[in-house]
Amino acid sequence: MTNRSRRDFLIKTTGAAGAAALGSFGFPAIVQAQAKEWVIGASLPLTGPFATAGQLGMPGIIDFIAMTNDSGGIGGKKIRGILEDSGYVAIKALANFKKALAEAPDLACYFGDSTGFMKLVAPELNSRYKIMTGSTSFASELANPSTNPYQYVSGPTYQDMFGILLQHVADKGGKRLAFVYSDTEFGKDPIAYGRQRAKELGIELVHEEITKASGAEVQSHVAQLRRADPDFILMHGYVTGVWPAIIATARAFGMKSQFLGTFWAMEKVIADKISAKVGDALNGYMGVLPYRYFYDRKEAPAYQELDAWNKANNEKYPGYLVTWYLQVRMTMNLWKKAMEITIEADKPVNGDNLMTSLASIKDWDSGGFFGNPVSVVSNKIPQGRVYAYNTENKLFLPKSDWIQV
Amino acid sequence: MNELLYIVEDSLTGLLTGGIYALMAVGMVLVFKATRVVNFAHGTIMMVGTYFFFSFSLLVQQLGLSFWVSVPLALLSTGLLGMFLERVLMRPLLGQSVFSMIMVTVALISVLEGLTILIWTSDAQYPPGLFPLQISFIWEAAVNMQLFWGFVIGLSLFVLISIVLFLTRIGVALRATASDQATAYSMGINVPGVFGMTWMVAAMTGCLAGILLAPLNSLTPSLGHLGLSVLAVIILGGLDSLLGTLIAALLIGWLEAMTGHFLGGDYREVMPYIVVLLIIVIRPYGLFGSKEVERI
Amino acid sequence: MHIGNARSSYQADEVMWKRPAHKGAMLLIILSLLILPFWVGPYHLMLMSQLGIFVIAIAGLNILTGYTGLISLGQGAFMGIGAYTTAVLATGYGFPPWATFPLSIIMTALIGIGFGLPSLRVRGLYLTIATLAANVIIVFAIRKLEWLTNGDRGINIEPAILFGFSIESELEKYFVIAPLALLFVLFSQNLFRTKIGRAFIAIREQDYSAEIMGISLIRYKLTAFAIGSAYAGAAGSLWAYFFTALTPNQFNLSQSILFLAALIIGGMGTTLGPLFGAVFVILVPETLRAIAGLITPYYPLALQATAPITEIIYGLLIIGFLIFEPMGLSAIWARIWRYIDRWPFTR
Amino acid sequence: MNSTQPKVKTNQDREPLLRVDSLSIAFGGVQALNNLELEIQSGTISSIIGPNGAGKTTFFNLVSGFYQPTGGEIFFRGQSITSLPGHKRGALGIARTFQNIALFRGMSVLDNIKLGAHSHLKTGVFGAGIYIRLAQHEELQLRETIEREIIDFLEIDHIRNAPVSGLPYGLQKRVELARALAMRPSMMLLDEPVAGMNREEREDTARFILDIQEQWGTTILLVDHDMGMVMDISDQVFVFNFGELIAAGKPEIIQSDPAVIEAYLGREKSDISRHIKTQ
Amino acid sequence: MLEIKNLEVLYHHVIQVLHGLSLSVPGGQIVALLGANGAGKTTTLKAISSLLPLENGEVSAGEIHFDGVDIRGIPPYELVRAGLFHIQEGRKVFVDMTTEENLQAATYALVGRKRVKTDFEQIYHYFPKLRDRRKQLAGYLSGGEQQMLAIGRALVAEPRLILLDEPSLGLAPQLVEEIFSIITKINQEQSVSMLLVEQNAMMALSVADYGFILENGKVVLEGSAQTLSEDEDVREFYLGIGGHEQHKSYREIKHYKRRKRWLS
Repeated sequence: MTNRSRRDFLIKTTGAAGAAALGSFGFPAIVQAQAKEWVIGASLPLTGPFATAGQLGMPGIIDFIAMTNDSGGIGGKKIRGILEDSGYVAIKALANFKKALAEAPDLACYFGDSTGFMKLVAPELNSRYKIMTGSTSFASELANPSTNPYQYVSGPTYQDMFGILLQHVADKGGKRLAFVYSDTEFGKDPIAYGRQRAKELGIELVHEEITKASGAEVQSHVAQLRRADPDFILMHGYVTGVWPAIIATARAFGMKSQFLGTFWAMEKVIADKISAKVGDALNGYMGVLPYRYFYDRKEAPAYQELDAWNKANNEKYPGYLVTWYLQVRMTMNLWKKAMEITIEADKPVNGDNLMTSLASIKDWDSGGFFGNPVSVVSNKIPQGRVYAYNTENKLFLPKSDWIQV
Repeated sequence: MNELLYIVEDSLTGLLTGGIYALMAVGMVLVFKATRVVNFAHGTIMMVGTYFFFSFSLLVQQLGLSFWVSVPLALLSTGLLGMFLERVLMRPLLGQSVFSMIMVTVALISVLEGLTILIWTSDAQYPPGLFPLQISFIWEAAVNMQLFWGFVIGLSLFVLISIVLFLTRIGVALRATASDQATAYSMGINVPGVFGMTWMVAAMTGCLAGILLAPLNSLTPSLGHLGLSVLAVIILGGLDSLLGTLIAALLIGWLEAMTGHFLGGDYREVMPYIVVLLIIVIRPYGLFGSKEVERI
Repeated sequence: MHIGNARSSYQADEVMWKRPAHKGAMLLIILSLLILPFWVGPYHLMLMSQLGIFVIAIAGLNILTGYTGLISLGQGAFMGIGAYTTAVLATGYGFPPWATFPLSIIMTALIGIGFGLPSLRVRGLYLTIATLAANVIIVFAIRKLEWLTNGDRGINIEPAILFGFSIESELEKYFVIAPLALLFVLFSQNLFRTKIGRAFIAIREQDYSAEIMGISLIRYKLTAFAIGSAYAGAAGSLWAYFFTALTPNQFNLSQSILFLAALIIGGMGTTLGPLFGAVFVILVPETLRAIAGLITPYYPLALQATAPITEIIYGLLIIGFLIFEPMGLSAIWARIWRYIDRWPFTR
Repeated sequence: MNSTQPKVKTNQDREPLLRVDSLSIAFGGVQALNNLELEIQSGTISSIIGPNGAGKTTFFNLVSGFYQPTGGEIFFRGQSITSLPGHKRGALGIARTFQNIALFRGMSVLDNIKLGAHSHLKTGVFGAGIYIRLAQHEELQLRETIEREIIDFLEIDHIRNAPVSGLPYGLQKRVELARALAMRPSMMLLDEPVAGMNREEREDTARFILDIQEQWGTTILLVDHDMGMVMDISDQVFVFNFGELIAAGKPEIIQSDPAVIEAYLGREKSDISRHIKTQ
Repeated sequence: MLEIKNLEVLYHHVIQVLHGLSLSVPGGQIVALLGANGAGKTTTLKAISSLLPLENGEVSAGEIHFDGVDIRGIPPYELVRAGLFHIQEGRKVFVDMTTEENLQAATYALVGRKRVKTDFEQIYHYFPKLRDRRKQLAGYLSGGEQQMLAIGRALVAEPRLILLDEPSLGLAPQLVEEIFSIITKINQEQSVSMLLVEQNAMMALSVADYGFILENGKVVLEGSAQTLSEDEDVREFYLGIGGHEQHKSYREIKHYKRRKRWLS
């Protein structure tokens, strides 16, 4: 696809969404429903505290649609996207969801922007809408086919990540542990599990520090941490802000603790940006990532394909795609896989069948996103790897092999 | 023993933070003194000023100049913004109810925050600190030198403003305006000019407070919300008393630190509001404010 | 035509809608509220239901702020109290809607009275700040009372069951919310035909003068807080059943500011103000989103600009109305009616 | 209106309607009223005169409950009302008008007058909101009473639905009088009822005041600078100067009191300084 | 020096206070403006000095000429700097500033005219009491001293016309005497014109050259101070002298009722 065609595509997808939004004031829903394409909806946090992740993640879904349509769509039908900004406000995302439904009652998939939205939409999803829904969230309770039969997680859950990291701490002989997390649903999700898991592993949880998701007063939080004097500090519930400042300040305070993090706060771009300001404070920062980093694409044909496509279509492509992009892309890839299985089995495309297909994925070669072939277990893919940031070569380097939870 | 040290350490940090709060609050107090309007958007103007600083710091870096050059540039542009806002939004409402003016400042929060997001996105930015992130020990208590210097600057500015206000002719004009607009007018004082100047100075002090705060909190469009908790400071200080504001700022800084110490960090942010509510119920005119006799 | 005055009894002069045109317009609106839902899709039905909830909350704020002059930045949090009361009673104790709804109203009214107490000592600016503080504190309390509210993780509520029907679809929800909204607006309107409403306005206009008339400022200010909060409680209870899931941040300060903005835009102290305001704050982002959809092809960043632009537009609208039309859309509406009334004689 | 007051003037030796006992108030160290003692008999028309700043309005504010005295007591019908909140004094039967018209500007004339009757209505919040039976009945009843007894009486029927803010000064004063009348008061405090009026309007107002007193036996206490009217219609005149009562008595006596002439005119350099409290 | 023609003033866009008021103040003279409370005297002064917008008032019609220049719409501080000083009713000193700071505030009136002066000897010459109290907060001055300060501020401003609103308000008679004698002195020595609003009509007419009497926002009578103080009506209504022979007593007014029924 050339720049020209990418532009045309954009006109078709989002432009249509706008026109439909205006048009839908005038026509009954029935008339609009006769679509000859797969419609996927998405809410992305393009504004609000996690805007950076949303803005850099959005191309993940746009490129997915373009690339899939370039190669003939799914089952012969093209995909149309209805994308909206949620501002990381769960209720706005819910409104977006219903709006997408009004426009396309046979929505094939929805992409949610947050743990909050996924929980908000779950009851109605179960009882009425029955649409396959993925999201940016790795919240633990979403990966539960009995309570959340239409939602899935495109990697391990936050609990799983905590499990991996705590195991690492135990292996390293860590005795004193502290949690630092944001006061959001996102931040609090795995904490109860973490407490219990630390106990089981014989690690003393010496301190818990709750902060704002952005713009927190780092100094005072670090003062508390310094007193607790933990060997390991596990941070969760952040994307671009707070966590780097906490590490930098802690280092300035002379703290030697090992910092650990989870998926969303492991982006190289952020780590580089901070390191340019504060030197090598972030050196050794460690966390779990379900995927490969994009620079590690030797054994990842899917990454090479993305690289090639972006080189051809995106004049601003810096040669690197952020982890958030990969997450969005993986979520869509899982849906596409489920679609293909369903269509191949010649079953009607609906939420129930898609979720059954998703659950049937076994030893799937993800093209290198995941290190090893993966299976969907309990609506999630419980695999991940421990990486640590290295300020010298500005890369997150693997510290473990691919771990199956 | 350790616990005592920690309390001392936290108290110190709290008081130092209070110095920066004082710098944030002084702008609100000045504007209130002169115009009887509590500027809810003061924190937001501070935030915008800090973004100015951030942008200028990138610019001067490209030009190969010292980043210190960006400080006066940021102060000046924020000052002009303050003056502009007064001219365009406040002046048309002169003589009308104070409620309208206050609501305009509330609305201004939305406008400025929206503009900031449009221009700089809501991504966290890390403008350079005026002072390096460095810890010193006073006795055994750790002190963040950024905070310390922030306190020193905040306090000196506070003193400077007090001197100007009480010992110069300009101060006389401002106090006259504060005391009675109509009479100040009939003394030949350019009252709208005083308003504009007050807004300018307030915006500049806000900008400076933001520059000092940003390395401690990182810079996001929500930095402005700190301005709302500074309401606690000015209410506690009695709205128009400079000395009261200074003491209240230190007190609130210290109380926040103690709340953080005893109840946990997440309780800090609600503490100023509880103080506000208590003050309003118990002593509405603050610690140092004067009660007005109503004329019928 | 409003030239002569040919009514023959005081009762006729005290009716709510004095002109046939008004009656007609009212009838038309009610009729369209009955027919419209079958025509529009579920998304617009959702907006209409949300509109109904907003109208109730803003009508409450109108009583408190518009009529009584007690400026509140806490209506969002009061709605939160109503919503959480309903959620806790319904999920924790299995209360049915016909019990949770009134209990939420009572609960919110009581807490509203509590936070209204500062109004006895202070007014104007101080009261605004006090309610702002109340908002922050209430939301914080909801978050911290995890054993009751499940904190930041939120509560899910089962659909309401009324007369054996489970109210689940947007249409069903609409037909519960819309009549209630109408009732609440009528109730508030009736208040202002009697001594209660007059006392509120008197307090706003000149509280010392009101006191001389024998109006107890304490009693009526607290009553205003109670009614205003009760409305917020009702709106919150409906909100809980409407969204079926609650998180504390749905009720933070920006919600309160939005309500106040809607009231200013719609027209404070006017009957139709809350309606106009609610329509406006719901339509602005919708329109912007539609426009963003249209220009995205030419300017791909439009999607992420809608939210900040919405903010800016709200802000500018409030400022614009305060400077140029302090009585809001209602004043424009009245001007249009006046023009129609005198039509053959004006220009 | 169904005033409880008898229509004949009460005996002079009975307990006065209003009595203040060594009433004092200071604002920030300045003594605005100092040990004031006065009595007002039921059914009379009394006036307070004195230069601006003499404490006349302050006295009204004390009687109607806006200010708390720093010393002394106020008795109404023999009962101390010193610490009674303002709205209860209104309900007891003390009505007043204000120097700088304090009407509810956003409301119509009718609603303003209806507000005066506030304490006589019983509607509760729920009754009001539903607006049936009692509430409706009461409102209609009130409307009728006001139309018949007040609007008609004060000749303001042509403006009853007009918003107050647009009315000329003189009419606003009259509406304020109507509102006070709707309270069915036993005592009315009128603060400068004819200020800013021309001779004709003054005559009207004077006539209304006399009629109110005559029809309902309402006790009237007024403050005004129009000596002509004050002297003509008052049964009793009190003269204030610098927060003190310097003279009291029948108009004829007051008119010739040198102290009064002195306080008001301050021209001749006689030894009037003994009356004046220099601060 | 000052010429007003057909002035009309509205408050809040609706309430009309002045109805076509016309008056003039010749140079070097003291002109008294008399009338009952609410007649519009203070409003007239505020209209001249452009202070009306602060109270949501506006001049809706008419002309105000100061030295032949139409001054409507000129901001108040510029009028002051042009030599038109308004001493407001109730003295309005800045209570939490010292005497000297109060005087200093008035030096803003000299901006653009001459070098701002720093010593206030001339003022202390007229009001020696103020010299003793110059470091004291103005709020603690007595009423008379405050009035002196208010006039002192006007002197600092070196105006050509002073609008003086109720200088005798709340002052003891001897003080009123003193204030008025200084006013006359200033008028003569500095050749400042004055427009004097005063309730104490007798006092006002004794110092004024000319007078206007206001009723309901209109001038109903004017003349030299001499003529006015001999006018029977003025003597009765404003000076409180003379009987009511010409007028019927208010008690004698006929009680007639125009029974009008709205519905019947």
